Parts: sequence; C-alpha cells; structure tokens
Amino acid sequence: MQLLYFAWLRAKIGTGEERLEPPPEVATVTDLLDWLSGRGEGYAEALADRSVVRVAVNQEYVGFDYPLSPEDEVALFPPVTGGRGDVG
Amino acid sequence: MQLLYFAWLRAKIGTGEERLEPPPEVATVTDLLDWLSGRGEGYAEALADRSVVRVAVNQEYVGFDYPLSPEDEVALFPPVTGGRGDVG
Amino acid sequence: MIKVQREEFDVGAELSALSRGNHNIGGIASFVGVVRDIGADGGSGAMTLEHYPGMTERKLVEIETEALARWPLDAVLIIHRYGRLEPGEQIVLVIAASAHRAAALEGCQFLIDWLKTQAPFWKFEETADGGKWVDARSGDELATARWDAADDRHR
Amino acid sequence: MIKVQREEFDVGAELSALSRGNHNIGGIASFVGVVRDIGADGGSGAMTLEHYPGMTERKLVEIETEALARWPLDAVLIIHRYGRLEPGEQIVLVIAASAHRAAALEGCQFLIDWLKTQAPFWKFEETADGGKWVDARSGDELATARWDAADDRHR
Repeated sequence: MQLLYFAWLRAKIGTGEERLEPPPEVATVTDLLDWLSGRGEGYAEALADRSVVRVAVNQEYVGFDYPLSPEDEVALFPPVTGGRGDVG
Repeated sequence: MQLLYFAWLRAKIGTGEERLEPPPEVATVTDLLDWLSGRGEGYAEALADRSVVRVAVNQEYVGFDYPLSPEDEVALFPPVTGGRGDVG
Repeated sequence: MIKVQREEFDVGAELSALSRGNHNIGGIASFVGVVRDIGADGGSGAMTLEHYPGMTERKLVEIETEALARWPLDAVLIIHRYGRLEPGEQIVLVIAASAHRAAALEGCQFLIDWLKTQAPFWKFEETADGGKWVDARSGDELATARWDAADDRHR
Repeated sequence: MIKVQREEFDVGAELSALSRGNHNIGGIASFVGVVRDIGADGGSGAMTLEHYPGMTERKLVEIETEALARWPLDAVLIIHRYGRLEPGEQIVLVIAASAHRAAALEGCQFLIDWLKTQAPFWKFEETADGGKWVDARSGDELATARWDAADDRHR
C-alpha cells in the first residue's frame, strides 16, 4: 500500500511518502488510521484529532469507512486551503 | 428648459437636443410629455407608449409626477441597455 | 475609478495598475462585456453605443460609491466605452478588489448588475435593413431588484 | 483548460487567448487570488503552497467539467500555482466565458468556491518563529454547500 502525507501530517509523521504492508485485519480507512497510530509518536500525534484528517484513496476523497486494498494509493492530509489569497 | 432625447426617441423626434419654453401650466413631467406630444407627429409617435419612456431631470432619474422648473435639463430616453455584450 | 471612453482598454494592464503596491488585496474579481457576433438580421454584427455625457459619469460614480458602501473593497474600476464597436470588441470592464474573496466577487456582480439598469447607454445594432435599437430586458431589472431585496441583510 | 504550475501567469494574455476568435462570447468573468501581505506574526508575508500532484489535476478537471455541465459556458480556464510565493504574487486564476453575463459570473464564482474546498492545496505561512500551516475555514465549506443546495434548481 502506497501511503502519502501532506502539510502538517507530513511534518508530524516525518515523511511524505512510504510503502507499507498493513496486516490483513486492516480493512477500512479507520483500521488503517488505528494501525498507523501504533507505529510511533509522530503518527499518533498526527492522527490524534481525526476531525481534521481528510483521506483520498486513489486520488478520490473517501469516508473513514471506505474499504482498502493492498494496491491502493492512500493519502492523508488536513482540510485543503487552496484557491485564495485572503488567508490570515 | 433644455430638452435632450436619446436612442429611438431622438430618431423619431428628429433632434437630440433643443431649448423650449413650455407654457406655465406645464408643471410636471406628465404635463411636459402631453405638451410635447402636441408639437408634431414625430413627438406624438415617440411618446405614444409611455411605459417605455424614462425621464431624467438634471441627470437624475425621476417619476412622471416630478415637478419641473424652467431652468431644468430634462432628458427623455428608452430603458437603458448598456453594460453587456450578450444582446440579441 | 471610472472611465467613459471611445478607446479600447487593456484588461491585463488595468488589473496590474489596480493592484500594484496594494498588498492588502487578496482577491480581484472582474467582468468584461464583449460584442457578440450574432450577425443580427444579416447585419455586420457591429453596434453603436449612444450615451448621455455627464449623466453617465454621474451614475457610474454613484454605482461605485454604492459598492464601496456595501462591501469592504480596496479598489473599484469601471470602464464603459461608447461609439461604434465591432464583434469581438470589449464594451465594458468592471473590477472589484478586496482583502476577501467573497466581497470581490459580490462587489463585481453588483457593479455590472447596477450598471446595466442605471447607466444611460443605448445599443443600436446594425442589420441588413439599416439597424435597430436593442430593447431592455426584464431580466436586467430583476437582477438589480435582487440587490435591493438584499438591502435588509447588508445594512 | 487547467494548468498547475510554479510559474507566474499573465491574466491579460490568458483572457485574450481564451476569447480570441470566439465571437459567441458576450461576457468573461474572472477571479485572481493574490498573496496578501499580512506579515503574519512578524514573518515575511511569503507562503509556500504544497499540493498533491496527480490528484490536483484530476480534481481541477472534475471542477471544470461540473461547471460546464451546470452553465452554458464557452470557455473555462483554471490556473493554480504551487511553491513559494511572495506578497503581491498571484496564486490562482479562474475564468468563465459565456454568451450570457449571468452564466459567466455564476460559473466563475462556482469554480473558485469549489476549488477552495476540493483542490488538494495546503498553505504554509512564514512567521518569525518559522511558520505555520493555514487552517481551513468553515466559511469555505459553507460556500460549497450553497452550490449543492442549489442543485435542485439547476438540474
């Protein structure tokens, strides 16, 4: 499974991309987030508040109950903030 | 009184601008339109359908009951059609 | 700023001039009206814009002032041309710039909606048998009425 | 058409290219997003835009397709930059051109609203103590929800 992390999730986890083989009991996005949180402090911190985590599987937004396959590209990131200059 | 005509009102009346001295009983815009209509066929035709006549006095839109003074600039014209390319 | 002119304008240059040096601006919304080549009744597709010099400038300033009163805009520009225009030529440009995206977009839409019903311009289309004056559309007055109805919320 | 690029863009040139030779177009609405110089927390005011290559292009095409399905548009352009941007630099450009003014204006607003909640971009602002990631605003999702609520009327 190809994992991608963006913005502060990338910064907290410490990498932008990695290839992992979750165990067979990781069937959904929620399962994956639980499993990743056990991989270390950075992961646990990045995934602590799931209300600010968004997920794309194979470049489409999905919900936390979405079923995963070993060959999926799974991206985790915060809510997007593009398309404007009026930040702050 | 300075009279100005625009668009098809100008074309039907046959001039864009003229100085006229309406009699004292011409007190409102309606009075003026009635009086002008008696000045000739072009005027009568231009002012026949008052639902498509708009009036500005001293460059401000006014209603037909607006009171007139001898020194006013009175413009008569159809509803405006500026500000766009999507005509037709 | 308002400009009433015969001459063509350069949208890119106007946008640059408007925002240059003003780093508070976060969004710039603009609208350009263009002469469509509808070839009305076998005509050339060209049109002539007549206007009421003096009142035109006065109404455009009023419209600009009204937009500045309703939204937090950093800059407003209205350019309206008059005279004979060929298909593809630009007629009108409105720009609204603000720190905030929504203000820029709404301000721009307000400017063009009001301009269409308030600014004293009349279009004459060239046709095979000479030409015809373009009728106003009821839709235009409805678009303006929408802003009037919104007054209670904005003020 | 969509473009995702590091390079600056020229709004005037893009507007000309979009409308050139298309005499059906009567109105062109555009929005430019600009980096505000808010000098956040004593920083430079500069920001870095991170994005998700591949998914970005896919979402922009989806947004373009959705706009073309909802309004009678003759042309759509979305340009979104990524990388480090200084205050005053342009971030994003959307253009919607149509025979009809209202379609151009609404299409433009739809494109920028959707882009803000759908396109995978994240902003990092430079501050005196390093920098911070910009939080999404609830207002953005509300602006998109407005279009969803309007579906019944449009479809």
